[in-house]
Amino acid sequence: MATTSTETTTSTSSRLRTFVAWLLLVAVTVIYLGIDHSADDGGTLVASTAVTVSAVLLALVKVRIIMRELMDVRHAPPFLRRLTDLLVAVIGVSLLATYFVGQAIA
Amino acid sequence: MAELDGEVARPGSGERVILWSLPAVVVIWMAAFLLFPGFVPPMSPRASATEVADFYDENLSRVRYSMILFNWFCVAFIPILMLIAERMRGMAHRTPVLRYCVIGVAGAAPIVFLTSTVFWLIAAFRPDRSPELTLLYNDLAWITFTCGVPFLVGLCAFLALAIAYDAQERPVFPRWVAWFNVVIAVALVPAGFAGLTPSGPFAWDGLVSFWVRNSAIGLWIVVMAVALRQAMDREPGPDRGSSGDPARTEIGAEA
Amino acid sequence: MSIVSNLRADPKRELWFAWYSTVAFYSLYSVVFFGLTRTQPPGKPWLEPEQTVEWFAGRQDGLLVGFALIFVLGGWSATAIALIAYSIRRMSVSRAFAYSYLVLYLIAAVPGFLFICVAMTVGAMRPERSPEAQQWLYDLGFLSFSGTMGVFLVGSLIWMTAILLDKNRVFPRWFGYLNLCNALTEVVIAPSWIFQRGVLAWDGVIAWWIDVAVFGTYTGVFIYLLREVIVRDDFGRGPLPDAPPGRPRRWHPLAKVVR
Amino acid sequence: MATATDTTDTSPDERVPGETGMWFFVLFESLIFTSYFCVYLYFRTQDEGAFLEAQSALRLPLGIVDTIVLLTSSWAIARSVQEARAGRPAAARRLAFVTIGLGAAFSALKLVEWAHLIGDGHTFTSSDFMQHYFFLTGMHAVHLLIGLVALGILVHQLADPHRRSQETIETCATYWHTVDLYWVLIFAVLYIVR
Repeated sequence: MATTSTETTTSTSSRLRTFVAWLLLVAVTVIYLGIDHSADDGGTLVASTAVTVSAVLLALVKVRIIMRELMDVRHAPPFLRRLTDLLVAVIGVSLLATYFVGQAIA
Repeated sequence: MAELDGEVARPGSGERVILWSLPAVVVIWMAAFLLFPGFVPPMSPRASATEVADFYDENLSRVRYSMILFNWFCVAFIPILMLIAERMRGMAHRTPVLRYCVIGVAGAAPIVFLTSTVFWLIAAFRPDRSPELTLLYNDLAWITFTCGVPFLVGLCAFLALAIAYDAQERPVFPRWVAWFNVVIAVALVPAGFAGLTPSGPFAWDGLVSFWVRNSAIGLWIVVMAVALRQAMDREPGPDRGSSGDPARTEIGAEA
Repeated sequence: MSIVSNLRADPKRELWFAWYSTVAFYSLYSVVFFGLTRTQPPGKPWLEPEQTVEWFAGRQDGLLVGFALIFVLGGWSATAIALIAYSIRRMSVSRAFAYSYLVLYLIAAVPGFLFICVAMTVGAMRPERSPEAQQWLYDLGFLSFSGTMGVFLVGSLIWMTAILLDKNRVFPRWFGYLNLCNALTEVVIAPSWIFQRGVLAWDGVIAWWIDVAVFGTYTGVFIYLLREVIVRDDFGRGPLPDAPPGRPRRWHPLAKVVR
Repeated sequence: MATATDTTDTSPDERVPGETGMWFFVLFESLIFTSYFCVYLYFRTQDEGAFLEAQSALRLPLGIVDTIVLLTSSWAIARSVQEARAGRPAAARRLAFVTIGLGAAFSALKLVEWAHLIGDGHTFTSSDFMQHYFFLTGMHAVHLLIGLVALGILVHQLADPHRRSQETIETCATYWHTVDLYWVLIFAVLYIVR
């Protein structure tokens, strides 16, 4: 199998890019540790809208990174790129809307 | 059908044995039917819990042994129904869909009857149970037995349609068998409504829901057995299908 | 042109019979369960014995008439299953898939929809029965109906595997994956054996409403796709051809009648 | 290599990774999961105190480790697809086995977590929060088990050049990513949301 030098370069760059995506995902996950402690009062958990909203938003950021980078949507045709972005938006809007509507009712 | 040459076993081999099991099954069914004290005459849906409990108390052995017989042999009818399904391969159909319908309901119909024998046997299992519970099991048994006709109605309807669609010079079953199945299906329908009334011809002990329904099933068995035997006799030997009607192109024919 | 002449003249008449029957049976089923008997959406699993007596009394005629219709016409359900079995039979996979599907669904019909008919009829025919016994029948009816949905898990997986292995292009591959979605929501009904109240009970938001939404979508989609299969079928053994060109697509089952 | 597609990272051709049908599954199944999350969040807001109390039984560090294990498995399978595309099936297989190992590790951690919770008296029926917790993690576990089957198919495809199909490999990988994707959301709503 002939491997041209350009192929090797792109392979290296894509490998690096995938690694960076993974690093970002892990970093965002670790941020959760900080958020978690920010709201809790000692051992007991306290309700917090700020924590809830940021938890959901960070999860959506991770979902989008997974789709774009790891699932390779960034090389997909526009319809799939838009559809996956739409999905992220739908998930976010549904979750936050249910949360706020639920709070308003409660 | 080119695969059928050489020393390949005849597809119809053993079918006569199944056909001749029918008289034995019918004898056992008749014996069980007459042995069960609740069939001649049929138990009344108007009986009180105490009366029903007394019935089981007095007839314990006959209820148990007759229902064990039914429990064993209600499924013995499935092989006969499979013979009918096998005859359907010779029909001038393009697809096996109607045969699949028949195979499906042929499996489910005896299972419904099986379920009702389970309820009768539970009712008879503890005669010292509270009469209220014995009545409950008795109701479950009778409703399952009487109303549980959907797969029998389906069987007759699918057969009627399959025979009507069997447009060839020498159809597998004569045309009148289709009409006969329609009549039987119609005779079975009122039994499904037996839950609506405790008295009159439509109650589970009534003329229509009990006598007409069960006679129809008995008649169906006898007539279809005769028609089945004729269809098997008419069928040519191992080379059946190759002589053929161009319309015989069911893709599942060799399945 | 009427449906009847369509069914007589068409070489695909058996297939069309099965397809129209499928539509008719699902319609009947909806009318009986949602309309006549009002057993869907289901009753509350947490009813006290006395409340189940009232529940039966409040819909006595509907239960008796509705389930009598199922007693008479329930065998019609075989047409949908036989048609699906045929669609699998038309694929390039073993007949074992088709036969498994056929046997699995038809035998499962007995506990799956006949038990609720029997239990509810027995409950409705004697409203004076003791409250405990009525509650027992109420539970038997709903749990045998809803709880046995798990059977569809294996059924959907059989259909899915056949579609994904098929080389005859009988169904689009995305429908294979939709079977997986359906199979996974059938799992969700299992907690109804455990919970008497909440989102996972047999009337719960997750176990009933979301499940029914997914199952309804799935059913609608496969009824439509089965129709496409019939239109495309050439009774051959190889890949199914595309829909005949130039032929107007009949989107609605009655469109031909209306024209 | 005939089976490797012409498309590389720099190619101007845009292509759907794996079968389009699988993407249909991803979208539809995501909507179903979203509906479960919505139900959970709604009932949570109706009884915040009880949910918070039951939630305090979860161990966040364990959840974080879970998440990182699964994210790493996703990375490994993404790399595996890249290797397969570049025509290096041996390397692709190694990475696929790493993915399977990480998937198994995640399942093991999950079992440990469930065992701890059940040991402490937190079961499927003990509280509303735990009902949602066991339901969502259980459903996720079912998806993960199916994912292991998909990875098995992927390894099987890589083993033999005659049956190797880049499309099937990418389809299986896409399924595996959704297992990761759903966990990311489950983790956020079960462990972090307050």
